[in-house]
Amino acid sequence: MIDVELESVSKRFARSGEAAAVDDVNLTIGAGEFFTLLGPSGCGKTTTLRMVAGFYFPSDGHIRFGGKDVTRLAPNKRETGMVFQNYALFPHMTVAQNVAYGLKVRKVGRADAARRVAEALAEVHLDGYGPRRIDQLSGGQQQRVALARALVIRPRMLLLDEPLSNLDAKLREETRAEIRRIQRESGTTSIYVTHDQAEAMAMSDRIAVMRSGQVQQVGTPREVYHQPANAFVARFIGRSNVLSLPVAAVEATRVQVVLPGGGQVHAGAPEGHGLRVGDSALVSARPEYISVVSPADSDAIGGRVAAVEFTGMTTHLTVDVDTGDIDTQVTVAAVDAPERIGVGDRVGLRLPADRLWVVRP
Amino acid sequence: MIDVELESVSKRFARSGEAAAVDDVNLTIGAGEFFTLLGPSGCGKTTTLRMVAGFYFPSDGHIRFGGKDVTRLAPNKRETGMVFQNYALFPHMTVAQNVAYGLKVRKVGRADAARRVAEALAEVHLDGYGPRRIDQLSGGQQQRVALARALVIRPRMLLLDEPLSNLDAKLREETRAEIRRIQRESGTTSIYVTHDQAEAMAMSDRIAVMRSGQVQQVGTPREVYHQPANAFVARFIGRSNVLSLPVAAVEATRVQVVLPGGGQVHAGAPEGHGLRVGDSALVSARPEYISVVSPADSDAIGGRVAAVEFTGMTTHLTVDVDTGDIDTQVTVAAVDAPERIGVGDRVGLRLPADRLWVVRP
Amino acid sequence: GDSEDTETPGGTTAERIVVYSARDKKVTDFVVEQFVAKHPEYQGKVEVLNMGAQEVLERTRAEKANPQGSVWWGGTQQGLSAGASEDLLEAWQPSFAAEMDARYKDAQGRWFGEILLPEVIMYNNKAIQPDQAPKDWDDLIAPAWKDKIIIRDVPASGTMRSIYASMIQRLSPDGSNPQPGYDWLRKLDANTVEYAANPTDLYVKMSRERGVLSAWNLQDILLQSEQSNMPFGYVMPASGAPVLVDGVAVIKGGNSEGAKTFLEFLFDSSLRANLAKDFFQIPAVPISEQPEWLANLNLKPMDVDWDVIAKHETEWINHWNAEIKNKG
Amino acid sequence: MTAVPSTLPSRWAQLTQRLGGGANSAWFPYVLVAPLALILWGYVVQPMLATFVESVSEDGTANYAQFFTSSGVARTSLLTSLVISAASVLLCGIVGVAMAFLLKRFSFAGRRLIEAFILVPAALPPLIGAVSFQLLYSEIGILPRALQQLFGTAQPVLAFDGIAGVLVVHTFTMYPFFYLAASAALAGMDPSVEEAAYNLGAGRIRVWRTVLLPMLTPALVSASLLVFMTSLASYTAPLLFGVDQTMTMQIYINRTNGDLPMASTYAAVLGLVSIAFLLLMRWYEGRRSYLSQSKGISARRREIANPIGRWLAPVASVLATLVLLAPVATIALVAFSADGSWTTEVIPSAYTIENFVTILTEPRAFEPILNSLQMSLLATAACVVVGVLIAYAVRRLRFVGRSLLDIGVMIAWALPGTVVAINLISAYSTGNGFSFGQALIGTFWILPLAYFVRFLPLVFRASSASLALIDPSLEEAARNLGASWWRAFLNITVRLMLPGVIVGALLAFVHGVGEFVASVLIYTSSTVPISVAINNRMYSFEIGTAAAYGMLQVALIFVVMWFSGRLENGGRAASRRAEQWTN
Ligand SMILES: Nc1ncnc2c1ncn2[C@@H]1O[C@H](COP(=O)(O)OP(=O)(O)OP(=O)(O)O)[C@@H](O)[C@H]1O
Ligand SMILES: Nc1ncnc2c1ncn2[C@@H]1O[C@H](COP(=O)(O)OP(=O)(O)OP(=O)(O)O)[C@@H](O)[C@H]1O
Ligand SMILES: [Mg+2]
Ligand SMILES: [Mg+2]
Repeated sequence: MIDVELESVSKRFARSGEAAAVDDVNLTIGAGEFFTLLGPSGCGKTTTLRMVAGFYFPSDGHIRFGGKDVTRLAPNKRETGMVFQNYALFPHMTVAQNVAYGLKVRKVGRADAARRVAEALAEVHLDGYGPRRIDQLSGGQQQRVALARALVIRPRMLLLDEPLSNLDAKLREETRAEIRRIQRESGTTSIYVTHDQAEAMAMSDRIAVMRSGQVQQVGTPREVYHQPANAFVARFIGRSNVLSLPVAAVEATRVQVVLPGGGQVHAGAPEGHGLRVGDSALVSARPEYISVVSPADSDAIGGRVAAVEFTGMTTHLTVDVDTGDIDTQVTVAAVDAPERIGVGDRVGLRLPADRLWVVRP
Repeated sequence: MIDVELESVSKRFARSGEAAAVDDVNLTIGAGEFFTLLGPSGCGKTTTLRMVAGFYFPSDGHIRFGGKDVTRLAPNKRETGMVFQNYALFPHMTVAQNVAYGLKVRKVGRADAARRVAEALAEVHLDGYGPRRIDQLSGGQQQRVALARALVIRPRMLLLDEPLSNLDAKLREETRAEIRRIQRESGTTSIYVTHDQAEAMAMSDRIAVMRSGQVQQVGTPREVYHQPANAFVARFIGRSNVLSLPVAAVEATRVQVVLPGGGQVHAGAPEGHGLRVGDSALVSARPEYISVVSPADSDAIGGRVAAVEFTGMTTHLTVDVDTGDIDTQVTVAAVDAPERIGVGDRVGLRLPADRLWVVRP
Repeated sequence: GDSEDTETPGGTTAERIVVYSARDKKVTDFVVEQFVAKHPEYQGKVEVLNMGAQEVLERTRAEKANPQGSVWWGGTQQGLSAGASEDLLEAWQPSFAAEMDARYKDAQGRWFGEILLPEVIMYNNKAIQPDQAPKDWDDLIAPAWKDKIIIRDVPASGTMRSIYASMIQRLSPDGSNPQPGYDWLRKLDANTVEYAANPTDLYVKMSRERGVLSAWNLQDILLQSEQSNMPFGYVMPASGAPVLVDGVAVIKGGNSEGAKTFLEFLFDSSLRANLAKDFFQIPAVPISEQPEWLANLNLKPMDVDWDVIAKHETEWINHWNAEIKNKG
Repeated sequence: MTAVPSTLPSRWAQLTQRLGGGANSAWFPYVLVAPLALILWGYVVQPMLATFVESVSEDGTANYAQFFTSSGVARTSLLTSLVISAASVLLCGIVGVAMAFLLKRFSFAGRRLIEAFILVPAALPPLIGAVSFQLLYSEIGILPRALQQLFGTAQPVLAFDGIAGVLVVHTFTMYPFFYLAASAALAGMDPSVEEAAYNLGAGRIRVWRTVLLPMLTPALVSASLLVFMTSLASYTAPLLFGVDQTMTMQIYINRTNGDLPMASTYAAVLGLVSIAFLLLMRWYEGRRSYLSQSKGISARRREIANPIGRWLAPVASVLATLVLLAPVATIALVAFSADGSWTTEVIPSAYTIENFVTILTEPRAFEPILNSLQMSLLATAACVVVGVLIAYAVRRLRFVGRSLLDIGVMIAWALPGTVVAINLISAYSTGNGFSFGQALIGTFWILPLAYFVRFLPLVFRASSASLALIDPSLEEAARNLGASWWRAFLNITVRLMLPGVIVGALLAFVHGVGEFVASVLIYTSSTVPISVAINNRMYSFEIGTAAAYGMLQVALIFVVMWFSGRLENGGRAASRRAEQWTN
């Protein structure tokens, strides 16, 4: 069942003579689905969310909830619970009063409301902070109050605009599990905006990748990760090396490309890719699938390590590949004795045959 | 050379009868060092930074810059450039005016200032946004203006309070490289607050891990990752399994512990660990070092997969270990055919001999 | 509020009388008390609203469409004439009209003079000995009195306008050549240290010796010195005092029956006598028993042609205001 | 059942949905504004237009031509009025903002003392208040005479006179407009923005000039408007200090002359000048309207001690307190002095409580006080309801005619009270649609109505300035949580505006209690306001009893201020209590 539908929705801000902030967006979100908007800063995620919540009217297009046109429905009739990117907490209320506001509006009894507020605060690890003034909280604590305030009313639809951006990894993980649990239990349709790709991957049923107000790709996490629609998506979701390689042979759903070292390898391709032999194909190769081998290895691409970055679990190597002018970046799992390799070392890289994917420009 | 020194600094907020927000913190930060404060939400990072910037006076203790006591020096005399957690942009100025403010204060010539503003905006990928009003920017764009405003004045010291929290991974990476470049070139001492552990690992010279206002450990990224001082640090930095295992033999810098399956393995330990045979030691085991083997394997710990989480590069398995009541969580590199393992499958886990570390409680 | 008294069910038929008064509250309270004693049917039905003379005119004028007041009590000849010409006042012939000098009433009976206000020289008797006080108007412009005179500001005060106009008319009986009068006023202005904003201000400043001489009406001088311990004395100018008429009228469209009853009472001769005795009023209608001060007054009226003044007053005062004030 | 009942509810639902939830739709502003506009049209604009018609009734625009001839009184008066008004704005701005800054941003010995008395000037009864200034600072005043005695000079020393005297009175009585607006705005401002400026190296003065003042723009604009218009329409001060070439004095003089068209012309010009100034300020503010863009809510800054002024501060506070209290003390002095005992002496020579006995033993002594209290409270309540709604409409909603609405409200403030009262009398001496067919003249209602019309601008401006600082996303958050527009408006927006609204209401109340020029034309014997009672005493030169009444009025206003202070602190007290639980 379709719960939310955006039909050719656009939003142009009156006085900025520039391109539309949201440009002809079509999306359908199923009931109970956890849907994520992903995209670079300023691509129109917040604007889209605010139109769904009813704070902006689309310049064009329609928004439907369960088939009913709500394009111009008042925000308080939409039964959405929103976490604002800037929190929008009520400064004149305590933490508990902030969280209780939606319950009060819904005429929930006093005792019941108190219990639910306490529960919601516990869910975001703010037990005991109820009587505090908002300005006596740290940034992350304020963000959690905003989250609790939206969750406590168990809305029909959750709109979350980077609700965890100011939390530490540990808490973020716990909180996102909590959000997911609540969402699943109540079957709440959710639209989620995040910058954290790992978060988007871990939580979402489907992801829409946006860029400059336009939707680039909609798909499950695995689809957008492994079969990005275009070079932008490939590069934006996780790290990816997008190499331009000559096509040696074509099939319906894969092509054979020529590697810098001269070897050939198969790469998956979307149906109707339209490539022909001799064309140059853009091939996406995820760093974690590229293995570091001896530079002497015959079918490996040789290169020199330009940078080593330790990130805890993995170490990122940036390798300047000998042949061609492409910078290839490689991720090596930390268990592979990362301290062995340093800047300036020569390494060999091997591209995985079954993990390459042809993308549109 | 020591550039910043915090000596027994505490901060209690007048009216909140609670524990101090910052509690007897001692830190020394070298000139040109990139120092990171890491810790859970509400642990006192912002409060510490604000004391360094001069917006709070410590309730106790002293702050010195290059040996000079600045505990009560006016903020505008400290020559620090701060990115506020809440941005604190001047709403009555355009983007360019915001960025130019510090230059104007420093009486930089008109043409020179305009050039530097344009450069700074380019550095944060906001070219062309100069004449915009602040309320016409997205959240991430505002954050970048705040960053540009602090960077453009090339301050003697940079104080960055989660300056990248609202940026997407791609931009965050580029921007942090930019910050690092500027910081290195000008040798600016920097104190950085972040929630992103990967970011902290990748950027920092040293990291201080805080908890409830107290410093838990100060060390290089590798130190805090591989040799966490206590269970809190181990769990907070990256994911870690902290297992309580009986001690079978002790040496000066390592102990032998008994695994749930009955096997024994060596674990590194800090000098003066004080453990004796028969004691129960807390051992930290990083998920990415635990390998998944056949459940039939003799020296492996058996268990059942409780959850599988796809995060792009890696897949996280949560495994309920058979023996004992400890939940052990395991990370498997995505290249290891993640789709093979599902919830409910039985797996065997092997702990790495040389990657275990004994932590204090 | 006692508006509930206005409709006593099945009781007397007397209607409420609303009096707009520019008289002192003490006077009005005194008179109303006497009035209801004599006309008990009006017990609690006489409402006196005290305000300035100018406000009475403003209010009556504004309420023309639906008059709220019945009696206009206290106003200069000019104010009352303005009201009459704007058709705000009712014409009638009261019993006392016959005894009244024609100069003191409207020919069509729309207003009647109640009291006479001789304008005299006032001085601070603590600062100036009676024998050293100026004896006549022309003494006021002597250089000796430089910065000793204080004048209630002219344009906004009916009294002062009349005095100043009289001074001009005195030197140009037909009003055709105001210049000698202007010159005289310029000299007076030179001696004037300050213009007071209102009577209160004048009294305060006189008593505190900001200035020690003024031109003012006799009644108020006597009231202040007798009742408020003010150090004020007066001189009846040798060349005569301009005598202003302060009058009463019935407001058209109000409760005219009640108004007429009230005004008839106001001219009751024993009341006149009491008012003369206690409030230093000089009745416009002669009374039989004069109090001592009145008998000894030997009032010398200046011969003023009010018609000439009525024609030129605005022009003269505007000229004074624009060209003479503070320029002497 | 027929089809009617089944379709009715749905139509009804549609209608209620439109009315209740349509706050976003393009026509919502008009639904909200239409009744307000009607009220303004009926009670304010229409009567004002009548004034204009009157001004051209006799000789067309000839009267207006006088304002362009160089020698005329008209032009001089206009210029004098403008100069006085501009100077008053400047002086009040400096004093008021400096006071707000000192009291809200610093803690020093004696701060509480000044804070307790800072609003005393606002409580001064207009008539007797002006006299008290005269008794303090003019040629006959206590201060110059005391200095004269001290130095043995021939003339009083440091006496204020003429325009300088007017400016002293204006500064003293009107700086609360600036003080209140600026301190409400300072309290509502995100302190981290200020911190950011310091962090970038700006010194205190620079931060003021480049960050704080611009951020205070809405508050300053609002205060400037009120002060400018109050000065323009000010009557008593020029009167007492003998500055008669001002617009208001000319209006009075021309009315005395019987030249009604000319008087109306002056009134109309006064209105036009005010409108011009209003438009100028709107334009200026519009270019600088902003909203705090910070994320989350940052902590209020702790007040810090200024090291330099630490010793100076207590002395200065005592001095300031003396200055603040001097006029009230003067009134008290008069109230307690025996008649005629105070002539050339610096202070009275004999004292008595006779004046208080007199007014308190009078049969209806308290009636004027109760009347004023009742009528001002009524008017203030109406001002709050209408003023807040109009402020919201003008600031937050986009609709055609926003400026007109703004002008409509403010115009009543710009015109002299006499003119407003006369307009009201002409409009309501017979019944009309806006009074439900009743003639309001002669009833109780005309006075509260006059106060409402006159003092609506005070509430409107103050509310509007504080609304300018409130992030609209808070209202959005409330709506998102299911609150209807009304509910969100009432318990988020209005609650956050409250400091400003209270300030406005307080000013409206105080002015209502002191109002004289309009009241005297429309009061009835059952609605004698305290100002008329005072004036009657003044008129008969019972200055002592007048002062005694004045003291009662000061006391009344103080009680109300104290209550409103508690009201304002209510929210804060609640959270303070909340804090105690956490201990
Ligand atoms: N003005 C204040 N009054 C009282 N308590 C405060 C105040 N500001 C902060 N605190 C408390 O002090 C503690 C530390 O706050 P701080 O802002 O330093 O945290 P933080 O480490 O920056 O957290 P976050 O990552 O969430 O921003 C928190 O528990 C917070 O609730
Ligand atoms: N009120 C406004 N007026 C004009 N332009 C605006 C306004 N609000 C947003 N924009 C512009 O519209 C674009 C989309 O903004 P939006 O806030 O939707 O971005 P976003 O995807 O949420 O970004 P972020 O991740 O940085 O929050 C941005 O380029 C922004 O500058
Ligand atoms: Mg956004
Ligand atoms: Mg913080």
